[in-house]
Amino acid sequence: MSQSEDNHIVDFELSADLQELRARARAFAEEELAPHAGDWDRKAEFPAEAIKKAAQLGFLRLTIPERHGGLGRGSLASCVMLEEINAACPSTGVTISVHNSLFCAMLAKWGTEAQMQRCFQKLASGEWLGAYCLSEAGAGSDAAALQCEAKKDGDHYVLDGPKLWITSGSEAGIYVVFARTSEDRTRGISAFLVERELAGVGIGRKETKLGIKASPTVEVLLDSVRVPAENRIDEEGQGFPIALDTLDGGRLGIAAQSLGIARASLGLIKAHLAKQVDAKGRSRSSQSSQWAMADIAADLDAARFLTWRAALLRDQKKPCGREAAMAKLMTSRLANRAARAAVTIIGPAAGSGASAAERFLRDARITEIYEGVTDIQRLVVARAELAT
Amino acid sequence: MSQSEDNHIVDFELSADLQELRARARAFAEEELAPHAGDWDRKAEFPAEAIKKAAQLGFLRLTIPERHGGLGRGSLASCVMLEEINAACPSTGVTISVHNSLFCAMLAKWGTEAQMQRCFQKLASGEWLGAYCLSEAGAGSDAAALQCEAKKDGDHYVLDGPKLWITSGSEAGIYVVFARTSEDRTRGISAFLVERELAGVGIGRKETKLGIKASPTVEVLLDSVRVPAENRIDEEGQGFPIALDTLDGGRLGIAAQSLGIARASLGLIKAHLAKQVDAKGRSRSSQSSQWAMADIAADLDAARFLTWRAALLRDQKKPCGREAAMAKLMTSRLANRAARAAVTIIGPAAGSGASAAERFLRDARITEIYEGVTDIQRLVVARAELAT
Amino acid sequence: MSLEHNFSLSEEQDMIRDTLRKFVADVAQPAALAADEERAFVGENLSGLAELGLLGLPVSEESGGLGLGMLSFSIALEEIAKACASTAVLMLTQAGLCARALEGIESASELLGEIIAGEKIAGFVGPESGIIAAESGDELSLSGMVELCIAGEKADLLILMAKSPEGENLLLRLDAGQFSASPRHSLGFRAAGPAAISFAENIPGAAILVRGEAADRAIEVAHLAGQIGGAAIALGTAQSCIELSMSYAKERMAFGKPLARQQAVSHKLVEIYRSRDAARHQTYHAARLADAGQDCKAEAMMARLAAQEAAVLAGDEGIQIHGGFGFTTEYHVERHYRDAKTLEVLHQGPDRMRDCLGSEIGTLS
Amino acid sequence: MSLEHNFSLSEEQDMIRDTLRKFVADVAQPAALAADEERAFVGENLSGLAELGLLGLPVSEESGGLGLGMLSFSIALEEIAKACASTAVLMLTQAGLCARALEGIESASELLGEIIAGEKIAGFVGPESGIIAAESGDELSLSGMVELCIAGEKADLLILMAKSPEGENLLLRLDAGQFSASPRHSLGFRAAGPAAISFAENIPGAAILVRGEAADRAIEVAHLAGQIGGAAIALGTAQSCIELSMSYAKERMAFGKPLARQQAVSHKLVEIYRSRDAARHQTYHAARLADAGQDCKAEAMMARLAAQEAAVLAGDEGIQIHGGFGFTTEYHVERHYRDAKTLEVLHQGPDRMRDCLGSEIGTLS
Repeated sequence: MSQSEDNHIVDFELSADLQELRARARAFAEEELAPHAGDWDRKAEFPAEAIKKAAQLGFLRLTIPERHGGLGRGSLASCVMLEEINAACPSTGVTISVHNSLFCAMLAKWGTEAQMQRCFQKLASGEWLGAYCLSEAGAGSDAAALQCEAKKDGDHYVLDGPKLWITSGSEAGIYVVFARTSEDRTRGISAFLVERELAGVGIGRKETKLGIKASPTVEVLLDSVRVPAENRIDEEGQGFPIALDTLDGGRLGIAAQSLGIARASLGLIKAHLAKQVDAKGRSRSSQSSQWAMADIAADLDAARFLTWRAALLRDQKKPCGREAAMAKLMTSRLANRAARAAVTIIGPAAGSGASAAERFLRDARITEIYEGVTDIQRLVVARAELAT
Repeated sequence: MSQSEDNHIVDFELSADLQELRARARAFAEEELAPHAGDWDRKAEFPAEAIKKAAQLGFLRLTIPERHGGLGRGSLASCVMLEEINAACPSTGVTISVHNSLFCAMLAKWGTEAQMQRCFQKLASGEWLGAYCLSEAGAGSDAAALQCEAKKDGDHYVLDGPKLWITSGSEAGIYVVFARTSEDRTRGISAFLVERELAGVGIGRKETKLGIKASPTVEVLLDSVRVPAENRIDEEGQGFPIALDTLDGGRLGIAAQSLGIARASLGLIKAHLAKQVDAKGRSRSSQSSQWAMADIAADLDAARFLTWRAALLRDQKKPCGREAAMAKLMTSRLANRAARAAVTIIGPAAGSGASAAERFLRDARITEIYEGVTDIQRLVVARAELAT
Repeated sequence: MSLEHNFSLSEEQDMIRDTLRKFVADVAQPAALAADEERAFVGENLSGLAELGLLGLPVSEESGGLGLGMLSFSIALEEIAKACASTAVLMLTQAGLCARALEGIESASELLGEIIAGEKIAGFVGPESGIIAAESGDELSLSGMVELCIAGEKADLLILMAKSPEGENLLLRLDAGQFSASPRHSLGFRAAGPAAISFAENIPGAAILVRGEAADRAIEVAHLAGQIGGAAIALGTAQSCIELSMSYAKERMAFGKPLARQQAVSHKLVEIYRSRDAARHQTYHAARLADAGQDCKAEAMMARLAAQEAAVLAGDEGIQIHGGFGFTTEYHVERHYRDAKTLEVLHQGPDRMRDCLGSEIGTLS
Repeated sequence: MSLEHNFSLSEEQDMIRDTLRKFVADVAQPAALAADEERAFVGENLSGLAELGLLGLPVSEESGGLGLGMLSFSIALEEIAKACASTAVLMLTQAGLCARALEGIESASELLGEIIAGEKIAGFVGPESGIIAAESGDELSLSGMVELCIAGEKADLLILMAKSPEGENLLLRLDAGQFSASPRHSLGFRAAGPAAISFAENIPGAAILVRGEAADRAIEVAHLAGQIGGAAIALGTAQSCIELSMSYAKERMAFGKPLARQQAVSHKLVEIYRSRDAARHQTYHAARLADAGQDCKAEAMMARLAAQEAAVLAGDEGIQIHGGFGFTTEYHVERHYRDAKTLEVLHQGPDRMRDCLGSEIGTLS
């Protein structure tokens, strides 16, 4: 046993500091998001004002290093904040998650000081949102199958090819784009910072979706975009490892989103059952509803610990691929189960849209898909288990 | 936020001290239990020698106060130890769990110094095992329906009526017996220390069971047993609160048992799949088996945290009814699911008894029944959720 | 693989299926995606079905229908729901719930004809909404409200099941002005005019069509049609998810081979196929019993539960198999998922159905 | 509630059921608990069935059987399994697997008669055991072993399906001395003589009964009988758990009322009833297709999967409903739970069945 491990003592409570962050995020979510989330969803309207407020409150610079004007916080803090935001509005949640977990945290870890200097001010202030361009029509779960090309041309690269399913793609000021610099399936991929304003960057079709409708998912078109070589992140060919590492963090963002959806759904169930009392105040809600609620409540607490454990490992710079995959695997299935249970229990009012339950049901569905579908999480966990 | 909460920092690793306890328990389980557990099961033979060794190693005095010769440890330590023992032999596991969690911890919390002085030496040395006599034929989940009578007679009580499903009943040196001192459904119940050697104490039929066959489950007969009044634990009428509080701890013991069974089942699956490689060492095990394994692995880690969280609360003397119920609810279902999956995946060799998987499947089934059936755990959680 | 025996149909049923396949391919399918997206009422589909005579499909010949019974009706609903569950649930509401409830009620025979002819659109409010109708003199006062009424937005009238304060069943007809509908942004059946309904004050007592035993009969008949017809709709959405997912999985390449050759994907397809298969057995069985005039309350509820569970599963797994594409509207599976889930909260919910099933199989006796 | 239509039986089938009910009540049921506990082979039950002529039930009349087909056979197995699944799985092994595999093989006609008459007990080893039989001169060398062979402990001979190293199917008969059986302390079917089997060296080449197409046919027939018959056994254990749990829940009082009046318990009963109902539809459907000579590979596999899932669920919930009593042997449900779960690892496992179903429904085509 190493010396450092001697200091451990199991503790499931958040530090005062994180409790305070949680309270601030919850207040923001309840005041600025919850009253409007239904509207944004119905109109598929990006919550631009709310994102600005989030920036003012510091939620967009959580993972930016302090020396660059950020709060220098890590995955655990992100998860705590994101659960709160997602419990009100998963569309806003994924917007902030991608910005923090996929973009800023990635740049803080892999970027050069010059790249950070150039980008972080705008990212911290909310002038820029960050977006993450990995997926393509033919490369979803099989990300290494990507075809977007980056051809070296002097001290520039020329990027060509469309990117699909880009969260915040139409709202972002900057993208990290993964593109092919050689034919090797995985070692032929490199990562580039691409400003929205560069010539040849365009926005393609916007997807019409089941849920998270206030988060625009668009095609980002790269048509002979000339990107200076100093925009390349890390070495040429390092794109795939960067993408995978970043996805570990991103998965925790989605795990936190799932926790938020599950908690909100549980809250809706509780509120519904609490109303069902007889004249003497005794509950007349059915056992079957109460039991379903109990199962979800237990699993939710457990899933949250699983998520925090992975986040803590990541913050400690320990391997967390297995743990992050476990967290996303469990939380995303739970979010869907909880949201479906809420609709079933609440009944016609949920089906008709009079309860937020149906919105959470629709929003929940994406958590099993993006940043690695459920089967990919299982694959990661299974490989890790069989390797031990 | 209170001052004391400021010290919290989330941590999912055990302290060095508990890691050391875990290592000792694991070594004991692997050396003294695992090689014999199958035999004990087939012969329905109480592992008397192994229990003696457990006593020598201190596992029977874990929850006994230090001033009475014990180790003065609490629920978290118990859970850590019990998971290891149960991963080898759930029959031994429940024997030690009942002794520690239901008897010794109960006496340490509710007994008088004189009662402790009189009992703990024998309980610590293993001369006495403790047993817990609550259930009756007509009082299972509905424990308050118990009928065993305790009539005051001068400075004695006279106990009458059979107790059913008493774990270790035939092996124990001392029982805590819950009996009726008045007609009030819950406030009419009192708790008594009853030495096995008292006149009128008898052992009735031994149950033939699906699993945990090496842990004798017997009827304990009380036929006009005269018990000195000083053997009453706490005040008259306090029996039911004592029983419920003790069950919170007992539930954690069963949660730890469930974790042990689930972990052992996962281990059997891993070992089976690890054997399935082709000539080049590549896995040729099926995705469906691997995926089932991944789901179980994720849920197991989560369920363990849920259990530790409840144990920690109990050790901190905070309310933990909801949390202990959540832990037993989730872990016991997981143990059954994992054990069933192990049998399915391992196949005919498991069905034929050539793998320990079928023993764990049979043993797992009791975890959803004793110390509160699953629906009772759901009831406890649902009530707590609706009260917040 | 064969689908014969329990699934074998009469010539007449085959004919209905063929007619409908053409209608679906020409009319319902092409409009389904946009109608859902725009929440546009598919009234033209309803007219089309009326022209084909199919809104009288399960109604007896004496009452002006085709008298083809529940099995034929189920087959029709399943076929339509494969393309557009909104159209199917409208057909169920007109032909299965309203029309069948009105059968044999003399004062409603003209109305029944208009519904079958597609001249009037009726909303349906079942007993699960718990509406109480208190009579006072010559007027009725209705208390309660309806959260989710199919066709409510466009309904010319409502067929409503209420109870008197004393607990007697009443079957009511409410005409324009006696109720008001607020269109709802519902989870599913978006092209079926979903709306919340509230009631006007002082409704004339003549709104009561029948009461007592005659109302009991109407409620029972409509309930059965709702359970079996709802099951059939669920089968259709499930079937569509299976077909869409199967062909997607065979075409989509990932990790160098078609998705369908990943065991995990193939097993998902197997599981949704199996649950749809079992639910179809239960549905056709219940329909056959109903057509034979046998008691089939339990069978109908089991069919509905199994079919809607299969449909939600098929939608859920269908989306998962499609990955990111499945989350977008244009691949249809997300719509089926929403419609299937909405079916679960329409009419009697699963919790209450299990309570009733408990009585039926005798746990409570 | 009615069980007609899909579940309605012919007079002949009713007669078989009545005969068996008497046999079960008089013979199988009273012995079941002790036989399981003592792992005592229920050979007398097998003899009893032979005396009733029922070991030839699904065997064609030309081959000396009753020629009553798979539906009748399923009904018989279900009825017996309600009391004693060990007896049922023995009957399946003798009458369904061994006897049907031997049908039409001239060199085995005497053996077939002896099996039907209960004079010889045969173990059965299916293709899933992956036995390879290499021929060298006039001798055979068998590689592989069998982990769980029903009747193995008492078998006079084995009917074994093997492959040549080239992949040709072979049907073998191994007599005493050519194999050895080690009795196993198995999870379930404890009274059915479960054993592991290993093979002697240098088995005479004459052990090969048929090869090639004739062996393919035998394997196919036996496989189908195993799937449908296994499903029927599962239905029986599930049914028994439902009946036992229902009557327990109605009698047992807790919190001042019968357990069955707790919604959670009533819903558990509803759920196991529903899954058994669906599985029975699938089982009878597959059996009817088989009897009509139609392809029903997929249907048989779906039936087996559904029925064994229903049986494990019914056993699991049955124990839970019984609480502490359910964990003890004398309440029977734990035995049904073990037998149901063992069925799942007997013959083809669920994983492999799903693979095959994938091919059948076309995910892999």
